[in-house]
Order: sequence, then structure tokens, then C-alpha cells
Amino acid sequence: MQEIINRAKELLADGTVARVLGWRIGDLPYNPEPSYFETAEDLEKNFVYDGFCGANLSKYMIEGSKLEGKTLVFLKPCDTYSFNQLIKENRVDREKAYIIGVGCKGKLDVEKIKAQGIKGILSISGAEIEGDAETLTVNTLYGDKTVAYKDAMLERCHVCKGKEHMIFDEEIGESKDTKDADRFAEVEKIEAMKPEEKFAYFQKELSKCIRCNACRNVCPACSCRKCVFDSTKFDSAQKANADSFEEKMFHIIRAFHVAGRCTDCGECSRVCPQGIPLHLFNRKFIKDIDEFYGDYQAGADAESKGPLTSFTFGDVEPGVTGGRR
Amino acid sequence: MSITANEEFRPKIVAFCCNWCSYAGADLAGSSRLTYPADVKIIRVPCSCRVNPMFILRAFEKGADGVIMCGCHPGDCHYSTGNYYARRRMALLFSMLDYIGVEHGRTRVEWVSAAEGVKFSQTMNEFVAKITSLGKNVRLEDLRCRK
Amino acid sequence: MKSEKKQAEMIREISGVNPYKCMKCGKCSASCPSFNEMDIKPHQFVSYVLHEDIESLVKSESLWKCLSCFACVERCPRDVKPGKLIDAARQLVVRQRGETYLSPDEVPELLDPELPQQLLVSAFRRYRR
Amino acid sequence: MQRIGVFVCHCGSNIAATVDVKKVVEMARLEPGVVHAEDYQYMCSEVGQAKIAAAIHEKHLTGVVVCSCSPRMHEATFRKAAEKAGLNPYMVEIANIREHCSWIHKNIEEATEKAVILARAAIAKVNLNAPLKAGESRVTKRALVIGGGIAGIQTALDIADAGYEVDIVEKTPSIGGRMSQLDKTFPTLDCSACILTPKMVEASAHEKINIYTYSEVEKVTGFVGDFTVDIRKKARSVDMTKCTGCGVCQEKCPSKKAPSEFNRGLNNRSAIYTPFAQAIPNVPVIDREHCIKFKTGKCGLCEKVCQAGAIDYTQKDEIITEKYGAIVVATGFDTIKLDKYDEYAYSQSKDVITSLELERIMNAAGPTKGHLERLSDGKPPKNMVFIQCVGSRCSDNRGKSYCSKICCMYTAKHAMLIRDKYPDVNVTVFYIDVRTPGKNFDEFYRRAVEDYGVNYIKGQVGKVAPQPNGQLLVQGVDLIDNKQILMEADMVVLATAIEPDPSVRKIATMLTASIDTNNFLTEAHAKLRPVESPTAGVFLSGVCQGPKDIPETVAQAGAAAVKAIGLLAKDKLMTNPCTAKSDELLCNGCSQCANVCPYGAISYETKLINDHGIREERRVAVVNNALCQGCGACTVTCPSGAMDLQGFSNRQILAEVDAICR
Amino acid sequence: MFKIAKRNLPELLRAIAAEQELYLPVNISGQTNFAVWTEGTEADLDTLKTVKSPKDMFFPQSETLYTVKKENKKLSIQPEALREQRFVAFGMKACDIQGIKVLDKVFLAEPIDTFYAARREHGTIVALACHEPEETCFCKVFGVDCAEPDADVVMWAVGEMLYWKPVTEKGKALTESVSGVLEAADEADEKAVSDEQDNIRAIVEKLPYTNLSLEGWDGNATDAKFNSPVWEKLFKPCLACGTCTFVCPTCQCYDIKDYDTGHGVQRYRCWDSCMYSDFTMMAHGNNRTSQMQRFRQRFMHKLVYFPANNDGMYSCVGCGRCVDKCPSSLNIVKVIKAFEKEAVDQ
Repeated sequence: MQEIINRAKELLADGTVARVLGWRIGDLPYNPEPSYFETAEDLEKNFVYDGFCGANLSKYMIEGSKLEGKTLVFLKPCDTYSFNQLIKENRVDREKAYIIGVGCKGKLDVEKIKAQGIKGILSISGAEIEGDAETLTVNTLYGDKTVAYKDAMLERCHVCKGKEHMIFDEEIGESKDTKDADRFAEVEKIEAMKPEEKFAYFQKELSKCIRCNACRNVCPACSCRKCVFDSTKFDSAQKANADSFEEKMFHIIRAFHVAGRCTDCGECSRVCPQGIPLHLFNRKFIKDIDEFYGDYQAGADAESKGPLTSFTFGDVEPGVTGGRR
Repeated sequence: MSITANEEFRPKIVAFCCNWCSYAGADLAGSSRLTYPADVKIIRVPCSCRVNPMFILRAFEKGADGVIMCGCHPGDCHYSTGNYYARRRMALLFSMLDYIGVEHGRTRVEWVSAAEGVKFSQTMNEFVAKITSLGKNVRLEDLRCRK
Repeated sequence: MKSEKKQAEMIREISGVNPYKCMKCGKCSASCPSFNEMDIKPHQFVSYVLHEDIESLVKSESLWKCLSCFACVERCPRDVKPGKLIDAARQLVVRQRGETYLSPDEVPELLDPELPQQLLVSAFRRYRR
Repeated sequence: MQRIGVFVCHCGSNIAATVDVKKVVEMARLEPGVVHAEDYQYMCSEVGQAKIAAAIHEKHLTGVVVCSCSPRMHEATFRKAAEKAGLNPYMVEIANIREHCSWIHKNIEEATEKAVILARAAIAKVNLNAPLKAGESRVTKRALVIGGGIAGIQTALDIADAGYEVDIVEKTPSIGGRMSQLDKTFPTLDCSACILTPKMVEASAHEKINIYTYSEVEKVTGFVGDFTVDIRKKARSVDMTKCTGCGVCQEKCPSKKAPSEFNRGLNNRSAIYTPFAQAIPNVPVIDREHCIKFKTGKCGLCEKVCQAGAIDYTQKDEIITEKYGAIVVATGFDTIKLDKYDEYAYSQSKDVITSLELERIMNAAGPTKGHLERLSDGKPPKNMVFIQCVGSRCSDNRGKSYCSKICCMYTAKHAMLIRDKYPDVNVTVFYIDVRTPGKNFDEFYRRAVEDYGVNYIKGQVGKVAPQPNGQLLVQGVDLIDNKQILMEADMVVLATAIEPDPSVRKIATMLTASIDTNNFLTEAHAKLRPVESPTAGVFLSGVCQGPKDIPETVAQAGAAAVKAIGLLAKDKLMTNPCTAKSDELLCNGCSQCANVCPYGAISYETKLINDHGIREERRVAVVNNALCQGCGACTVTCPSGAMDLQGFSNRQILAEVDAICR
Repeated sequence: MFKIAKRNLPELLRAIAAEQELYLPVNISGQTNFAVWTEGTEADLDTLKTVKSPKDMFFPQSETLYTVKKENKKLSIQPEALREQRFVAFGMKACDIQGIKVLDKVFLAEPIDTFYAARREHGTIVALACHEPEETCFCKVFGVDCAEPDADVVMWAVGEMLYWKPVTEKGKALTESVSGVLEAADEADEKAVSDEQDNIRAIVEKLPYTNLSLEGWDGNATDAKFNSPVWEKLFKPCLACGTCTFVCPTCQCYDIKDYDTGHGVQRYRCWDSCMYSDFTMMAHGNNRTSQMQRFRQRFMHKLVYFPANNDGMYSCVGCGRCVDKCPSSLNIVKVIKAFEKEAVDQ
């Protein structure tokens, strides 16, 4: 981490960048927040990069691109896909960003730690970016506990897209491939269900939705200035799930709007306060796109046309695909 | 307004037809007096690529039991490429609806040319039969819209 | 006839060739170094498979005259690749012989250190699978 | 709130027999916004239209719904009627209660209920209609033809004859194109130059035609009726106004090692050159790559010998900016490269040649002065082999999947000419199929076989092997005899596939005209609009659209000219008002809409936007109404809903959905 | 005081539900929220905090106010009936109850919100003391004692037992109706409860946020806080989602919307969030144009404007849900600390 801080200080000092976009140390062991740093002192004192820095900073660069001068932004390998996609859609300015690709060994989800019955967390060790801790030691009001690093990882890290940064000016730190699950296993499980089981499954999950819009607002693909669900221009504005239809409508349309653009960064599932596995929608589209039109990874580059803005003459027919398995 | 006194299920079906092929195909079905059930109501759109998934979900929300989209055959689009985009969009949308448990068969895409009055009427007959067998759409309706 | 049909399907499956793509240009036969030795000519392989007359193909001289030089595969303008068809037909024959073919376990015993590796691999390619 | 009038047509008994029209009127009255409803026998009749006009005046209607036959039948009629009565024509909607209702349903109750619902949907839509006005744009009465081959020349002549100014842009130093390289033409065996040269002269002499040779299109902006084009006039190093075309400079030029493009590199030309004797303009250019003066600074011989003082080494490329109303693309073709077909030994032997090279050899002005001889040793050939479909009809990645269309005929022509002029030469043609659809085409081919004794063999050639003795060993197959053939030949001629001239890619991009996977320009409709590009105002002439022979090219050139003339004849273009429109406040500038627009109608501008008090520079989509055809592809691609289609807006369609499902 | 063995809890719940509707924390696909009890529903009393606060029971996320019916061209209005059935809110925590008191200030002041008032009137609150407070809790800062909630009935979970103490008349009536399943408590039980309370309070002292200072935050702090440059830095990570407001037990802003059912219009209200860009949007636009202003509004409201209008009562209860749930790890504690730091820096 010190290497990252030192490099940031250098770039700040030599005027390459006007500010640094990184993570600010939290007041609890697991809640650093995305933040700007403008001084070396602030960086030295308050910058943190550890296992809890799951937040994808790409989307902050939409606003960052409007600021005077360059912003140094730290992107993990998976975040770089989002950044590329944002470049493709002209939502961020490549020239305004100085990208340091930082290493990642899997990000942690405090909810997963708490789900193991651990409460009253006072400190956590093993989450540091240095070292290769396989276990987290959690000091709590109710005694010390341990959790395997793997068991505390975010869902997305189990299906990690890889260690490579897709775009960067320089790279610092080693990454670890944490993939130990099949990306589409969950989707396939649902696909194999009977229609009534599928319906019951999603009904149960989506009934938890409180329409806080966290999934949408954190999503780098949901970068609309005004979402159709907020806009009064159509009859589509919704503020609450007044009926169970609306939560489905919202999530289906949202997934459709990001289809072919979603990089599968997993932020939606990470931030959902009700723990809804929202990535299952996006991943279904990704799986279908891969199967119907050939493998496609949004954000792997900043130029190619997406699968929904291109076609081939021999594409599969809609009627046929709905019933395939 | 009640049409028939008996309790027989009459599905509500919305058909989106592109102006250049399928709407003309429906016209031809009409002028050839090829019947299909009155449950089908056609909405004219310039091209199948004008059909927003939102329209389809909206129809279900408001109580439609089936939605069908018709366009020019791939390669014959009046705007050259519109139906290719529509085809991708609908392939993905329908697959998603299937995935969340909406009965497969409530949605359909059919390419109908201006000369295919017979196909249009056949398709509609089949589709109405299919929807009738599936029964009322309860998985995607907004209960507030029930009378 | 039914088994014939199945055999034709197997050949198509093994070779991965779609015989319908053939436009009957004859470039395969024009390129074939063993043409004169063959009773059924390379361009005819395609129609035999297409007409599901695998029996004749399997019994033909040609089956064992093909050198697997793959000139026809290289030059076929339609990706039909008759060489692959004949290769598949051979495999069909080998498979029909049942258990008599070489299995990988037997290889070490047969292995002669003097034997060129390439020959071994090509033997495998031809006679196993 | 709209004030809507609903007019229900009986259509005699066509509607009224199955639909209770009175009931439809009664139910329509209850719909929001409806202030008037009536029915009539024939709404499309004079009287019916008068009723609509009267209601518009008396009830101050702002919207009209006509429940009648298909809008494809009478929408225009009713819109015109409304317009006459002072209502915006786009405030009229049709409920199709005939083709979609009365004609297909038998039960009166069912049909009536459906008619009511269809009327309701139309009313719901009209409630959200907004008056639309067709835009107007000026038409610049000048056409640009890109490419100066037979296609371009013919198009230019036809347009110019109609009285419009035409500019031809040709990248080589002379117009004439591929046709000028041909010796004879099938099926009549006319001398190519004899029929082409008069056309070239006519074009150059035409007062309405202006020819830019040695020039290329650099940039295109604008849209149908109003294109602005930058043309780069490459430095010719010869003053066109002074040169008399005497040719002394070419004779004296000491640098004579440049391969002649015109002769397909079979011989050389001087550094200062005109491509061929009949070149138009007959003004040479200096090929600066090969000119000694440009390479070393010394020489200057041409300047010394030029009595007109036309040589100007200081000339620079010049950019000419001109406005055009229509653009015709006539970029033509080239033969494919043969490096992937090494089995034919093209790269190994000088005596394996392409058909186009044979044209030059046969031509009296060609490298052999028209004598048929081997390029390796100059000996006359005894045995010649022609191989068909070289690179055509290949679905592998080596060649082209399409049929090049012209090869069967020109090969028959070559074979016939050779047998005619050199009866002792044996000519063998290996073919897959002989394709001769065309007037007098099959007769022509049969003459080659029957009257001239050309040996046609059904089968392909697998390999051509140059022998140490200079002969070519041809290994082929005769599929009819089921025999492999090994024969020695003195020359082998390859009917090489043709492909669009590579320059077309750049031009297509500039014009936002779409091209297919083979780089042929796409037509607006494969059957019904074969000479128009989907991009309005851009027309296609000749092989740039697909393989063609000369008569077809000339026919298409004429058709493209007619289309262009049709456009230029208009003073103003009325644009379709049902176009897409982007809401600047909602637009993200993400470019997805432009990706799906088939007409290149969407561009992006950075604008100062005032979004409820927040002022910022934003990149936003702008739709060009003259180009947009109103398909709506962009509206669905736009995630924020910024892009909407006028006349078929999101809210209008949703209102129809709601009304139907109610 | 009464008691019941934890294993007999279903009996108690059945007894309550026999009389009236019963809401209690239930775990549904991994998340615990208040839900209606039906036979077979398993109560989750171990999870300290439900994701959504229990304010839903008194002030639902969306509720219909009235319906306009359209028959031909005539309109008729059908008002929504007020709540008439009694219900029990079982297992609420001290902080949540403080939240309801905050809502009372808003909805029970003139003009009284009849929908809310009817629910308050018909609801009986059965509270549960917090057995194991967590690191995100800071109720003590707002004067809440989680060992002794202020409710109709208070419960303590100690070992295998659940202790039950009726406090108000409503509570006593409820106790009466379920007395068949309760046992009377003895002195040893009293001792166990007071030990539990001591225990809880001792843990509360050790919580990381317990000593958070509210110095400088009161009804008079508008000028001092409103124009502070701290906001400009603080809001930056905010995603403008509504998570904090929707999990908050005191946020009370709502929007009123119409839904076209095709045969009429349902007018309903639903929670709104001051974090949303269209919050209080009017025809001219929005009176808070930047996210900084919206962010500031939320905390100024909770810590300054609300106390200014409600006798010093803060509209934060220290439940820590926003600390738990904010996607960018922002929360009211960080806000308070940032100002504390600013004061120190000056």
C-alpha cells in the first residue's frame, strides 16, 4: 500500500495529476469510502487499499472527467472493464484520467463475515493487500473469531475475470486469480427449474427489493443522466414497488438496458441492502449473448460495437431460443 | 362491456406489426377474408425495431395475456437492418422472461411479409390457441389493473 | 438401409463435413496424386456420402489408396474437404472391427525408440479415435 | 386536452354488415377528449371528407380519428382532407376496422367490441399527437460522380444531358476505367476502345461536365440535397491549361522503368506519362516516385523540351470544396490478389496470367502490340489453358463467396478470338459451370464450342507446375469422363475473381453508405431500390454495387442518373416529419443510437446545456431530419429514452397498449 | 413480570395471532425483515437489526390514499379505509421505538395524518431488549437505553427464557389475552433480567461509537453548519441512492403519485428520498440542484432542523442501519465526526 501512496504523492507533486481518486480509511475496520485526495499529507494519513476496497471507482470518473486537470484513479483489474465501457460510451474522458492498475487478491464482503454469526466487530486482520493471508482474524466484542479469506470474498471474486488490467497507465502490485466457481453455474441452475419454480424464486428474491436504487446508482453501465424510471417524460417513472409487477419491470428493464454493456462487475449485488442476487439478471443476458452471438466481454476494449448494436444475418430466432436447453 | 355471457376465457393479445410488411400482411389477411380470433389487436409501428421491450412488459402489466411481434423477413426490412436489431432484442428479452418464470409461449416473434396474408392469419390462430391453453397471465400483471 | 443412413451420419459427424456444400467443381480430383489408383474418385466421395451409399465406399479400393496428403482439403474452395470424408470412412471401418485396434495402453510395448514420432502420431490419427 | 372528432365509416356494407357502427360512435363519445362522433356511408367520398371538414370547423377539432379501412389505403386521403380544413395532417389517426376487423370476424358482437377497442386505441394515440411539420431543405443542383469508368461516364452524361452540372472525380490521370483496358467486348466483339472513346470525348466536351482526374474525394459532410465535398486534386506537375498533349516529354523522359498500371505491370512507362494514347484529358502527369528530377533534383529534361512551358515542378495538391445535391458512386472493381492461390503458379511463371492481362496482350496498343505470345520467351503459344472460377465461389477464406459473373463470357470471348486469329492454337477451358444468362450470351458460348472448337472440360485444375523446359504442366480433372488429365500448356489464363475497388471502403465511410462483407455497397432495398444507397442522396452505379458486365453497368448507370436527376429536379426536399428527435436534457451522448442508425442520420455535438439551472457542456445526439427515415431503431437503443420517434412516440405507443389492454 | 421458555415461543405467537394480526422479524432468503406471522412462520429474534426498520408497519412504503373510478365520462372518488384491526409489532428494538416517537412528532401533530394515527392507535408494540449490541450501534448517543425499551410490553431474552413485562394499558391488555401461555416470574427471574440489563449496558459502553459527541448539533446550529466547506468534501462518495433513507427508522418524506389502472386512478403515497435528484421537484425544477445540497439536507434535517422544531429531539436514533447499508460506506457518524474534526482543526 505504501508503494501506491508514494507513487500517488509523486504524481501529485510533479503536477501530472491534480487529485487522486482512491479509498479513504473508514471509522470501522471494513468501511473505507471512495474519496478524493489533494495533498500528500491526506494521502499518507487517510489513504487505504485493502480487501474491503471493493468499490469500483470507474463511475466516479464521470464527474472526475469534468474537473480541471487529470485525476489519478486506482482501478482493480475488473474495474478497468467498466472504465473501458465508459470510454466507449463517451461518458469519461480518457485524457482526464491517469490510471494506476492496482493488484487485487479478491475483495471482501463484511456481510459474509456477519452471516457467519460474527457480530460486534472491532478490528480485522488479514485483509491487508500485502501478504497472502488465507484467514481473517476478527476481533469482536464477543471474542476473537477467524474466517477463511475465501469464505468472506464477494461473489464476483469467485468468478473473477482475471488478473489483467484492460486499460492503465501503469500497474502496481500483484493480482491473484481467485476464480473457483463457474460464472454461469447459478444461472444454469435457475434455467433448469420449472417455470413455476423460477417464478417463485424470483418473486421471493425481488419481494425484498425496497427500490432504493443503490444497484442502479452504483452501476457503471447505468450512467444515464436521468433514468427512465425517474423521468416524468414517459409513463415509466416509479418510486416504489407499489405492486409486485413493478419490481420485476424495474429489474428486467434495467438489466435489458445494460445488456451487452454490463461488464459483470458485480457492484449491484455488492451494494444491495437486501442481498438480492441482482447479478443473476445481468449474467443471464451475458450467457445468452455468449451463446447466441459468440463470446463477448463488455469493456474488454473501448471500441467494438456491442452485441445489441450489431447483428449477423444468421442470428438465432427469438422463438427458438426461448425454449432451448 | 360484456360480449358473451358465458365464463369462457378470452385472452387479450397485443400484436405489434411493422408498417411495411406485417401490417400489410394483416391487411391482406383481411382482404382475403382469412379469419382469426378478435382477441388479437394490432398496433402499427414503423418497423419491428421500434418495439421497445418496455412496450411488451407494459402490455403484460396492463393485463395482456400474450404479445406477438411481427416484422419483415430478415433481409427484407424496409429500413434494411431494423429487424435484425429487433431479432436480437427480442431473443434476449424472451429468454429473460422465460428465465424469470413467465410461461414460454406468451411471447412470440413472427416474420410476415406483405404477401403472407395466409401466414398472418395462421400465426394468429395458432397464437390465440396457445395463449388460450396457457390461460390468464398472472405472473406479470399489475393487480391494480384488475377490475 | 437404415444402418447405411446411420453410417452416413457417423461419417458426417466424424469428419465435420457438410457434403451439401459441394458445388461439384472437381478440384479435389484434379489435385489428387492417387487419382488413377482409385476406383471411386475423390469428388465422388461426396456424392456417395450424400446418397448414403457407404457400403460401396467402405468396400472401395480408394479407401486405402488415399495418401492423406490433404491436397484436396487445402484446395477445396467450398470447405467440403473430401480427404476428411475418406479419413472418416476409414475410421468407421476401424471402429467396426471392434476391439482389434490399437489402444493407448499398448503403445509403450510397441514403442521402438527408433520409430519416428511423426509416424506414430499419424498412425494414431488414422487408426484410432 | 385535445378536442377529438371520431368518424366511423360504414364502407357500404363492408364494415357496417359486421360492425355495429352506431355502437362504435356511441362508445367513442365516452372516451376522453372526444367532442364529436358520427358515422357515414363512405367516409372517403367527397361528402364524407366534407363532413370531417365541417366538424373540424364547427367543433374546433384538434384531432381526428377515422375508423375505416387500412391506413395504407386512405390515411393520406384523410390527412389531406384535414389539412384542407386547416388541421395539421399529423393530427389524424386511422383505426383499421375493416381489414383488421369487419372482414375477418363474423360475430357482430365480437367485431363491434374489437372495433370499439381499436377506435379507443386510436383516440388514446391522438390525445398525445402533436402537430408535425415536414421540414424543407434546399437542393444544390449539381451532382458528383465518384469514378470515371464507363459507369461514371454514362451516369455523368445522362445527368448532364438533363441539364444539371456534374463533376466526375477520377483517381487516375485519365477517365476510361477498366473498360479502356479491354480489347474486345462480348457478345458482339466490338473493339472496346471504339465504343468507349467517343463517350469519353463526349463527357470531356460536355459543357455541363467537369472532370477532375488524378483527384480523390477527401471529405464529405452534409446530407441529401446539400453535400459539401472536399476534392483533393493531386499535383500533376503539368499545367493543364498550357499542355498541348504533344507527347514529346514522354518520349524524352529518361526514366522509363515505372511499371505501367494501364498494362497491368506487363511493361514499363516513363515517369511523365499519360496512361494510354486516348487518355482524357490528354495531359500527362509526373510520377514523382520515379521522376529523376524529383528524386535527385537533377534532369528537368521534360521542362526543357516542352514548348508550351507546361511543366511545373512546384505544383502542389489542391483542395477544391464544392457543394452537391446528389452523389453517385461508381468506383468499379479490381481483380483479387492471387497470393493465396499458389497452386496455379501465378507468382512462379510469367506465362500464367490473369484474363485482364490477356486483354492487354491481345490489344494492339498493349505490351506485345497485340501479338499473342508468351511473356517469358516471346514465343507464340501452341496450347492454352483457361481456368475458370479462380477465387470466385469460394467459401473458404481464400477467395470470394460470390460468382464474379463476367468470367464465363469473357473466357468464351478470349477462346474464340484466339481460335479465330491463331487457328493452330489449342484452347482448353476448365469450368465448373458455364453461366450465360444474357441476351445472345449462350449462343456466343456455343459458337466458341461448336464453330471455333474450343475444348471445354467440366472440371477443375488442381495444380499448374512450371517445367524446366518452360512448359506448364496442368493437372486437372474431367468429371464427365471421370479421368484425371495431365497436359502441357504454353500459357495458362486465370479467370480471376473481381472485387470492389479497395478505395470504396474509405468512400463508403465518408458517405456513411453501408457496405457488405465483400465490400460491395449495399443498396437501399435489394429488389425495389437497387441503385440507391440507404443513405439518402447517394446512388450506386456499376460494379461497386455487385458484379456486372458492361451492358448491365451502363443500364445501372442510367438508372442511377435518373434517380439523381429526380432528386436534382426538385427545388426543395420535403422531409418525412416522423423522424427521431433527441431530448438534449436526457441524452448521454453515448453513441449507441448512431451505431444502429442505417442512414447515418445521427451526429454528436458538444453543446452548452441548461439542465434546470445546471449549465454544462454536454455531448448530445443530433438527428438530421433530412436523413432520418423514421425506423425507430435508435429509440429502443437509447437507455435514457432521450431518443423518441415523432408520430410514434413512446408515450403514444404506450397509450395504445394501455387502451387495448384496458 | 412474566416469562416463557424460548422453545414455547410458537405458542405465544399463536396466542397473539389468534386475537390480532402479528408482525415480527422473519428471515426470508437470507434477510430479516418484519413480516406477518402465519402458522409455521419462524420468528428470527437473534438478528439484532432488521434490514428495513419496522416503521413500515405504521408508515408503509406505499399506501393508497384514494381511488378515482371512471364510469363513462363520470368520476367517483372512493377514499381508502383507515386501519381498523388491531395488530402487534413483536420484537421491536429500543432504537426503532424511538424512531416511532420521531414519526409521531411529524404525523400526529396538526394536521394529523389519519392513516398513521389509525395504525398507531391499533398497534401494540412488544419490544425486545438488545441482547448483543453491535459495533454499528450508537443509540446511547441519542439517549436511548436499549436495555429498557419504552414500549407497551418489554421482553428480555436470557438463556433459554424470554421475560415479558407489560408496561402500558395496551400492554397489559395484550398480556391478559395471552396469559394462558405465560408463567409468572419470580425474584430470581427479576435478578436475571437486571443482570441482563447490566450486561447490555456494559457492552454499550464498549461500542466504538458510544462516545460520539453531538456537541454543536442542535436547533440553533443552522448558520454554523449550513455553510461549512466540509459538506463539499463529504458528499463526494454519495451515489444518490435511497438506501439510507429507506432503511432509516425516522425518515418520513413521501411523494404522492397517481397510477392509471385503465379504469380509474389510484392515488397513493410512497416513501421518497431526499437523496434523489427528483426530490421535491417542481415545475420550475428543483430547489436543491446539486447532490451536495441534497446530502447536506438529510443531515441538517436530522441534526438541526428537526431539533429546532421538536424541542431538541434529534431525528436520528442511532440504530446504525445506514452505517451497515450505505453502498459507499458513508453515514451519519462520519458526518458528525467530520465536523468534530473540523472543530478541532480550527
